[in-house]
Amino acid sequence: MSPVHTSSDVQPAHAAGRLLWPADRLRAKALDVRRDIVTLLARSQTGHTGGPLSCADFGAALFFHELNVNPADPAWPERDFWHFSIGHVTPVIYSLMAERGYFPLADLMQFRSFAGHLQGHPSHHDTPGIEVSSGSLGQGLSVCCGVALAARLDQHPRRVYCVMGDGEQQEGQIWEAAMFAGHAKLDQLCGIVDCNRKQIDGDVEQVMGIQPLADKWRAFRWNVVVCDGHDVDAVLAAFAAARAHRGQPTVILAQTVMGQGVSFMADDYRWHGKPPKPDQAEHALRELGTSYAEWSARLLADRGDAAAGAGAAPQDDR
Amino acid sequence: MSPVHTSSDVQPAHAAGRLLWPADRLRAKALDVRRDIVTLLARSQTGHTGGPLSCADFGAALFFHELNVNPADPAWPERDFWHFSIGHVTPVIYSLMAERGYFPLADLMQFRSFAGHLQGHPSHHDTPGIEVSSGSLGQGLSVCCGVALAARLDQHPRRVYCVMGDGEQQEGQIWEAAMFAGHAKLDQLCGIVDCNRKQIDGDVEQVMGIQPLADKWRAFRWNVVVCDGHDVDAVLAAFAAARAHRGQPTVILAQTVMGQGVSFMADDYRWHGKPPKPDQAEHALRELGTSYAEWSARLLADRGDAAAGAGAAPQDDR
Amino acid sequence: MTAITLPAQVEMKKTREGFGRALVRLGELDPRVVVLVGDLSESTMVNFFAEQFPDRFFQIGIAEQNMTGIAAGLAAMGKIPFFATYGAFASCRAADQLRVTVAYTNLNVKIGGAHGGISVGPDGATHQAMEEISIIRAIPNMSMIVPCDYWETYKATLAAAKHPGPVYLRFGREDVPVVTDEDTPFAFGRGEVFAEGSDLTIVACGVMVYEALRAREALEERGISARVVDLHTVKPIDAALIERCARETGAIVTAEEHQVNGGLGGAVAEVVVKTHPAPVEMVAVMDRFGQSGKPAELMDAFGLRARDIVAAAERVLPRKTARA
Amino acid sequence: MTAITLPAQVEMKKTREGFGRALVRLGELDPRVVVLVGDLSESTMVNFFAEQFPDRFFQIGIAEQNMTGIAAGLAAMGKIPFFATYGAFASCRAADQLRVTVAYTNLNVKIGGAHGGISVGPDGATHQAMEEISIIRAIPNMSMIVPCDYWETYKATLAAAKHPGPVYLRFGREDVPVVTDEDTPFAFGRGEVFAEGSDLTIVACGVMVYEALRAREALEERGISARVVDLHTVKPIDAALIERCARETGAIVTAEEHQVNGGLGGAVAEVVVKTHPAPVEMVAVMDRFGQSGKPAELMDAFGLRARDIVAAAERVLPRKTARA
Ligand SMILES: Cc1ncc(C[n+]2csc(CCOP(=O)(O)OP(=O)(O)O)c2C)c(N)n1
Ligand SMILES: Cc1ncc(C[n+]2csc(CCOP(=O)(O)OP(=O)(O)O)c2C)c(N)n1
Ligand SMILES: [Mg+2]
Ligand SMILES: [Mg+2]
Repeated sequence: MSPVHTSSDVQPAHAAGRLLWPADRLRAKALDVRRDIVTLLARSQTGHTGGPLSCADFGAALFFHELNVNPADPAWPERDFWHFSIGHVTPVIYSLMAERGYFPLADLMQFRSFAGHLQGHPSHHDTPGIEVSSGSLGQGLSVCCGVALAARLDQHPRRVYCVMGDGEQQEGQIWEAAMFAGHAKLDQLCGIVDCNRKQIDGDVEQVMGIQPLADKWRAFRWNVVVCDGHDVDAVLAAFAAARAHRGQPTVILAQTVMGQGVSFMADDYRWHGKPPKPDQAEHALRELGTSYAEWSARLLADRGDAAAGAGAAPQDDR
Repeated sequence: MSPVHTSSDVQPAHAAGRLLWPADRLRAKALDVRRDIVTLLARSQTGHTGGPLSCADFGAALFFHELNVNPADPAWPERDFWHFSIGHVTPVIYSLMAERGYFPLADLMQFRSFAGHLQGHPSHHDTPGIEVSSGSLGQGLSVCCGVALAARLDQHPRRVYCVMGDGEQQEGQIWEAAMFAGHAKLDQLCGIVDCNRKQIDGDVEQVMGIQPLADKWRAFRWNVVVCDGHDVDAVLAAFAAARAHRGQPTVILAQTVMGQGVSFMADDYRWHGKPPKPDQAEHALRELGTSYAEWSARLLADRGDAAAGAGAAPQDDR
Repeated sequence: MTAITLPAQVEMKKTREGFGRALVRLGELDPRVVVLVGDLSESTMVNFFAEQFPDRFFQIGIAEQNMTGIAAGLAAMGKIPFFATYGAFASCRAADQLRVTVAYTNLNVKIGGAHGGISVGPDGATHQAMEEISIIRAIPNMSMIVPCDYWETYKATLAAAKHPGPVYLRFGREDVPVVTDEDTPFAFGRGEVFAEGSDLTIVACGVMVYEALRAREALEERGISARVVDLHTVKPIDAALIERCARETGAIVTAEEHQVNGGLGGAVAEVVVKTHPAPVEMVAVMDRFGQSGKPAELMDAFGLRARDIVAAAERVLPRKTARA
Repeated sequence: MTAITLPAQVEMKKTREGFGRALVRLGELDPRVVVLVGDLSESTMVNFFAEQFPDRFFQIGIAEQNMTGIAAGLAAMGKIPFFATYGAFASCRAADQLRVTVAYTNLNVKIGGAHGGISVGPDGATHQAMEEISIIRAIPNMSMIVPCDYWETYKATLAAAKHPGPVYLRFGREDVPVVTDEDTPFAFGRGEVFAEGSDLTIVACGVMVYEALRAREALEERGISARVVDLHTVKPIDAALIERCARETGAIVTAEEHQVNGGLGGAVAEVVVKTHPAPVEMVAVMDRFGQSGKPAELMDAFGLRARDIVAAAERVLPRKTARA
């Protein structure tokens, strides 16, 4: 193992790719993301609904405040690295990417279709900006350890963010990676666990209890921050704490609710893997302050001519 | 998951197969086991030395006091289940089995040979009494969870013992099994970790730190007992505590020294996987109060006509 | 030989449902049968068993390695455990556990691998298991069955429980044509001739058996007589039947919803070159990953249709005469 | 065609040492090359690299799944990671990680799988990896090389670094005859004809190339002319060469220290039946687990010697004429 450099030894990031949006704008973006999720699922009639909705708020905070990226140049050398180990939440991943400008919003309407480039699970081969494919649970944190290790080797200040699921914590590979990152003191690495308390077969604590989860991560030598995953102020504070912490990786245990934002989906595990039927989607979108007609039109209107929402170039929107 | 019965609900074991030896006899047996290990390795000139020597004392306590087994009938329905997840420590496993009467001591002299039935790693196909093969690290605790689950299903009081290594704690499957056993409250299950602080490439804490290990097991909902793995009184107390504990599985973190018992092997990771050369073996056996000539003769003399050392039948030696 | 003739309207049903129903039957027949699942109760349809026999049903969560080992421990204690997850994870995520703990010990563990093949559809490549045959064939002591429809899956599941030792069962995700019925003969390890023919033999497994029967009809119209073999058991392989087909028809087309390397086509090729060398064309996934799409779209795009079998037949026949 | 003639006294050397030495060379040539190991530094001989380039050497401990994923992350950032462990764990313990994270993403990860084959010896079955070829062949985007000796392993390791995408390298444990030298041509993906012959072709990989050359000598004495092909790259396979050998010599014997199902023999059989059907006999491990013993004892007992290749040649020749 190479001698340990903590990120304190290296230069601060060239952060031109961070949007640093304030909480109110993030809340508005998170609402758009939820509208995107429901709309694209209503269109595809296949895919996961519950997890994507629980990731929407901290996801917006990650993409529109925290991450230093350049959607116009996904391989921008200065970029931070982000990875969803829970590949099944593609609706929120693709929405965040499109809203951030990686590709046109209109592409969301081809989710999971043979024609489109948005696969059911993230595919590096198909989608610009997806750096490593995922979909088999438990593998992503190891990938992020490798990325953080490369950054340390190159004395690069890049930060590395890995989104995991709470059911996913049952995979042993997560704990192999946790042990490695704690041992190697990878403080450029930040894990985020979407603690929505549900998985496919029901309540996580009934299926296979993962509690006490904070004790587990601490016992694997991580810095642990617990926060309300739907309160963007709390999420921003958690990100700041992670960024400031030296000598240990940080895991943010984001307390969320599966299906958050739609009354009849909230906290119901049966929404893990099914899309809303057209009438359910209409109902959901009404709760989210729009309609399928309106929102699908907004998505289809963006064919990439102008960068969508928050723009592509790093300097944009500072 | 079936409704949880803890072993307190079921009848106490028919314990005719427990030897319940006192500490002094166990210490004497542990010495014999060390002599066996060095002698059979001197003969085979292939195999692992360090780990087997660190397991000798708690191994003797397990086989000659704690376990309810019938070597004459390895499938005895009342038996406890024991399993070495660290399959590479076959020298101590086979010595304990032979000394306990599973097969003649003379067989030890054919360790790892094409002709004999004692494979380099435990093989159910080849060796009577080996119930499940091992040799790929990290898999054994899952097997023992299955055995404990079967016992609960059958309302059988069988106790289940799984010996693990400290380097082996780096395998994620260990933590999958730990999570399951804690969740299912498998209190018939007892794990024993040979904490000899070494693995192939050196110190465990340098290769891939597993500490704080007790905190990890506690965070996975296990009862944790830490003891000196070379002090048989302490080991017996730990076994008693595990047996008495209800509602949780227990793990015994046995603090040991790799190569314990031989001055020039003790605490040296380079003895993990190599056998002693003839002169080294002679030197080691002298330290252990015998010689290769004397001890190999003792082993070869036992061809199974009479049951060796502590006998085969459950009633024997009470 | 069991002649199968397809009606115009074929009933559609999921193979995995045959698995789920058979498990319930086994639960009634044998108290030793227990079922484990890795957070996929409905997808693998073990929920039927869970409802009937909650005490003998074990939820393991998302931990396929552990599930494999727990099944091994249950088997070591005399149970007959069936564990279920997606084939991608049953075959790959726990391959070492299958090899060492299950197969080397030769424990009586049964594996239900759902969602095999490109027809898994919109989930995409990660969830389209197409390597299981190659992996399981390589591991000693393992057996493997790839049933063609609901009824064959039902029978294969019962047969797996009877067969001592580890058995891997592969299912698809979609409704597929029911080409057999409750009385169609099924024997572990024995291929079934579903249609006689003299010009070539189509050896298929899984849903491709239906495509093979359709291909046979199309070939018949062109005056080509194709024999159709349902080779449900891919390991141990029915070498005698394959040799006979190679000898009697002189050409073979294999059809599988699986990677071309080391799968059914490879298994047949191995038998053919060792017994009666004959030209073989393979209809399979050509060593590429899958993608999202509708199952039907993907079966078309990946060349797994009756017409692809017909095309392969037309490629193989001239090669045959060239050698005659 | 590179004629290889064996001296009476052949130098003996470990293939894995060629890997270890080549890694050091790569370390000098390319700063992107990094090495990972799972608590097996000496067995895999990556300790040479560790001593020279401690900053680019990563000890992962006993966690093969994690090691595979970490290598993937390093590759995603432009490094050229080589990770090393025993083949049993490189191929089986992390098969799902290889499939999804490494192969599906098509990352530039190189895998060093040591201790392949029955000649691993006294450690016994669990440590004798004999399924890797079948598993790796089934996974799209993967390449695999099974070098025959020290020098070929050295060259294969350098070639793997040059080849974009995931490459699996398989080594043995023991000293094996050095049949090539520093100048023997080696090209990724291309089989080498090591000896011309007209009656049959022996296609071999790994240590079996040496046994094939010895078998050729024995056959020559009996007036049989055997061509010997070193098929070091088992994926992608050199189909053109195999077809040519099938056509020109009309019979093939394959030789591998690996399970017979889906390995080198299977790969060759697949090419043969698709191109030029010819009789093939396979010298391999016959779908059984290994056991403890001296490497030489086991090579004898499992039928992996020159004499076994000779016997296979004598079985295949009459089958050839029978079809002529
Ligand atoms: C290795 C593996 N096993 C099983 C699956 C099937 N699967 C997909 S999502 C999921 C549940 C994940 O639970 P969680 O991490 O809590 O995500 P959430 O349901 O909250 O979205 C499962 C079992 C998989 N994708 N990968
Ligand atoms: C899955 C797996 N990876 C690697 C190995 C090779 N190996 C055998 S023993 C060992 C070290 C084990 O360390 P520890 O558990 O501390 O046992 P000890 O060295 O103390 O005997 C390793 C890496 C293995 N047998 N299985
Ligand atoms: Mg969840
Ligand atoms: Mg140790």
